[in-house]
Amino acid sequence: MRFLVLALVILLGAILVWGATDLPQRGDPLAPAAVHESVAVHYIERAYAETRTPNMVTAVLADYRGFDTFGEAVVVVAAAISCLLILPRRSPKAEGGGEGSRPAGTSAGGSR
Amino acid sequence: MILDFVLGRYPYLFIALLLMIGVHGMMVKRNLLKKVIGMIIFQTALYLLFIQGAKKEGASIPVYSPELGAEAGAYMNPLPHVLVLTAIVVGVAITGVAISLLLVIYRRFGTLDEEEILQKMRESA
Amino acid sequence: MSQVPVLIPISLLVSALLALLIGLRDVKLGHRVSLVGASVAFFLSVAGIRAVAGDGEPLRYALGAWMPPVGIEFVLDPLAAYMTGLITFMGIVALVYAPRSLATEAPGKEGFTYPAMLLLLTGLTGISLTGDVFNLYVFLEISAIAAYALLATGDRNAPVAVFRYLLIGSLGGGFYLMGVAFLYFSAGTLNMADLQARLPDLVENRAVITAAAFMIVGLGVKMALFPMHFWLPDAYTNAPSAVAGLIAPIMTKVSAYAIVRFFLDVFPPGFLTEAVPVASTVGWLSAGGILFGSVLALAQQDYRRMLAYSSVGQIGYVGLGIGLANPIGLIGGLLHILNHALMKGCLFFIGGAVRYRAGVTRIPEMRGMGRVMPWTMAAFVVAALAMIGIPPTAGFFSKWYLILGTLEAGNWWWFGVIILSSLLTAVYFFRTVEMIFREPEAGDPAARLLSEIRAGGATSSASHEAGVGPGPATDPGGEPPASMLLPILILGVAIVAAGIMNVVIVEALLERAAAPLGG
Amino acid sequence: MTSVYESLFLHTVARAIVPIIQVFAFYVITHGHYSPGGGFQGGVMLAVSIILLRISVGEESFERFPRNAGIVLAGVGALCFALLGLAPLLLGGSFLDYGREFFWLPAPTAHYWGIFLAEVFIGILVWGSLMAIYDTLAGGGEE
Repeated sequence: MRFLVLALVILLGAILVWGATDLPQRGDPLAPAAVHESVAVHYIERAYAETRTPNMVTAVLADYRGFDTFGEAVVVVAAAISCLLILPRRSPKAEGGGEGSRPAGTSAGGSR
Repeated sequence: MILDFVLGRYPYLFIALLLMIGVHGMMVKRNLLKKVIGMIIFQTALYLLFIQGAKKEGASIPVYSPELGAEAGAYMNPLPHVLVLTAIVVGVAITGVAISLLLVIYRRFGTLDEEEILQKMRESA
Repeated sequence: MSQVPVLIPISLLVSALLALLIGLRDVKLGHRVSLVGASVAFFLSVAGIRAVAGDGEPLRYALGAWMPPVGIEFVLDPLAAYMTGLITFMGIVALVYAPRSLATEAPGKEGFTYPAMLLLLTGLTGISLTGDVFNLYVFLEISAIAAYALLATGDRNAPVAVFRYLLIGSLGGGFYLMGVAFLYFSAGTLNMADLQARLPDLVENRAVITAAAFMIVGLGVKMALFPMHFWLPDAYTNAPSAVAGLIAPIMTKVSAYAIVRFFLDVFPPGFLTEAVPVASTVGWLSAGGILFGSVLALAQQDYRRMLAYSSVGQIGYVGLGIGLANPIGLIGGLLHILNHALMKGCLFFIGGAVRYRAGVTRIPEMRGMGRVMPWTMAAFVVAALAMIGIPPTAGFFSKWYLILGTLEAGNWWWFGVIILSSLLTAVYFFRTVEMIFREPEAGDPAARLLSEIRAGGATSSASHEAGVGPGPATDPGGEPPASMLLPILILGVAIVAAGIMNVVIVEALLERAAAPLGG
Repeated sequence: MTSVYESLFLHTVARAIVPIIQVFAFYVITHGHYSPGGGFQGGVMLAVSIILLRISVGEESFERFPRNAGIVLAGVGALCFALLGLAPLLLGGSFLDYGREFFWLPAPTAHYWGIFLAEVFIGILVWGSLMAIYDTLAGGGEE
């Protein structure tokens, strides 16, 4: 079983390297991603003009592709809800405002 | 051919290596926490894959500065950085949920070793 | 009207957040808020369907007022409208069903279950609507995280099954993301329409071929395509019935829809059939999955595990539709998304009703339940007939289109697989139907319930199985409470209605979607 | 689960550091425009400051930041972000269209403030979510 997994994983790596042979060279200024006039070039040339934000990454992150970041925010809230759902919490009602109903005594090293 | 490949596309070798380590760790390790660590390595390989494509020869960081002006060749491509930020947040969220699951599993079965857990599940079924 | 595409996911999200905050104080009010949110989203989806059905132009919506490919766009075309309508409908039905069922199966967690359900719907509608490959990954992960949480609230073994699902799911998501990276670095854009314009002259590019392979594998994992399906049975078996009734019908289908979206709208027409033999591999794997799922379902004693394995089989039909790569076959696969969603939702809810009333999930222990809850089991018969594919139920028509597709493609092997699996499905469903309507013997839970009905006309709900908490007060008759029975009956009627109206659905929504394949 | 050390040294140092971390976190959130930073990194720092309090001080930290406050903060932050996105719809723009939303400002400045608000809401949201996750992980309910 372990050998099969190893072989599968090496095959995966080989496919990735095989595919990478047609990707642009490292740092190539004429790479497709760098010269695409209405995506990367638009962000670089127009970000400051359109949003007055020097940091282009923030401009793209919050404005051009703001919906991605909105989706991210939903992902973070979904993760918070998941943890609350997975872990057995003391139900909110039983605990009141959450003043920590743990034993009040601050005995040394009173870890739970 | 090999030399030009290595010189021009060495990042992909490291990415493939990281990927292999991560996936192998996820599949083979018996301790569930080690599987999560394998998953984190796998995700790191993905971040590296995105970031390495942003570099442009002789371009500065994608923060506008009046001297360089708004000229495409002067700055790196900002888009991969944005995608990596999103991917990192998603990765953190998934790791958070995975560790909560591990906590519940540890409390219920007293162990994080996959074989023992399967054994206990079979007994109680 | 032009705001509809974005308002569908956002109305679900806002109601999820409101239900979350309100749910901290008053869970019942939180449930009502989530119901309102799901209904608003369903109403918007129906409006969207009416806007684009027939020959209406797809609604393109640029987010942040940035025209694509600079910004992200939503595309509400007939196929997306069909999916959002189905997702929001199943969402409402599951939300109506959830409260009483969760009270016995996952007590104390309702306050967070409703927001998680709505977030799942937000993610799935987002996937259906988005026209941006990276945005699709974000929504894929939203629905995945919500699904992990929902499935983990089930029985004792649920967290272990969900942990395995999480590992494999995040591996699948990672593969999809690698595909996005390869596509971006070779084409320079993330917008689907822009990709479709740029990919034809990149067909020989190895990076694009690898990107297609990684994406299909990633989405195949999320779709539980045959060799990558082993996370599904345990995850669905240990889940609460209300959650399984929401996730099983639509979650894997949306990943299949994403593959179809890539098939039709991103990669050049011949690319996924000749250059990269994706269609035939998906087809053959699905054929294997259909047989595997049907055979395994036959061998199960636990009702929910039987349904889970049958889900693996049924998603194979959708995969077969993709594999056939001709208009008729694809229409059959897409129609099966709707049909199977209705059937599987109904069956899981029925399982929940039996568990609510008698606390049992193994088929032998369900002997004679047909006499205890006649209406519920009538819906079971309708769903069983639909699963087998007997007219006029919906199941028949999607299989019929698929069979026409195999004939047109001249693929006798897949034709045989469809027929054989229908027979296998007939066997394991008739066996269950016969078990349910047989006279209950002395020791059966059904016998106890029947005697209670005859004696006091009221039965206490199930409380002996460890996983099932103390059911609420007794309620009249053997049927599950109205809030559980109504969704079951609605789905039963919908199965027949979808069958009768399948021609309308196909002509209005699916025909134009599959047209590019014909060309 | 959270072990509370009763050492005076830890208390005083924690009390001294936490405000500094929070001020720096606000700086990171608000300076996403000029330097690498933004809502996510700032939100994490805010959460870290409260977690430092939880670990070092324990009981009193619950008065300042009760157990339920995390998920409430996350929900409120996400709702504000959703409303920020929905506001332009009322004025005829599309979702998250900052130009239409602050119509009284010239377009670039409107987008500038739109991004600023988005970063602030993300900061609150990430702060609340991470606190909610930490409180449930470390809060520990019995099994």
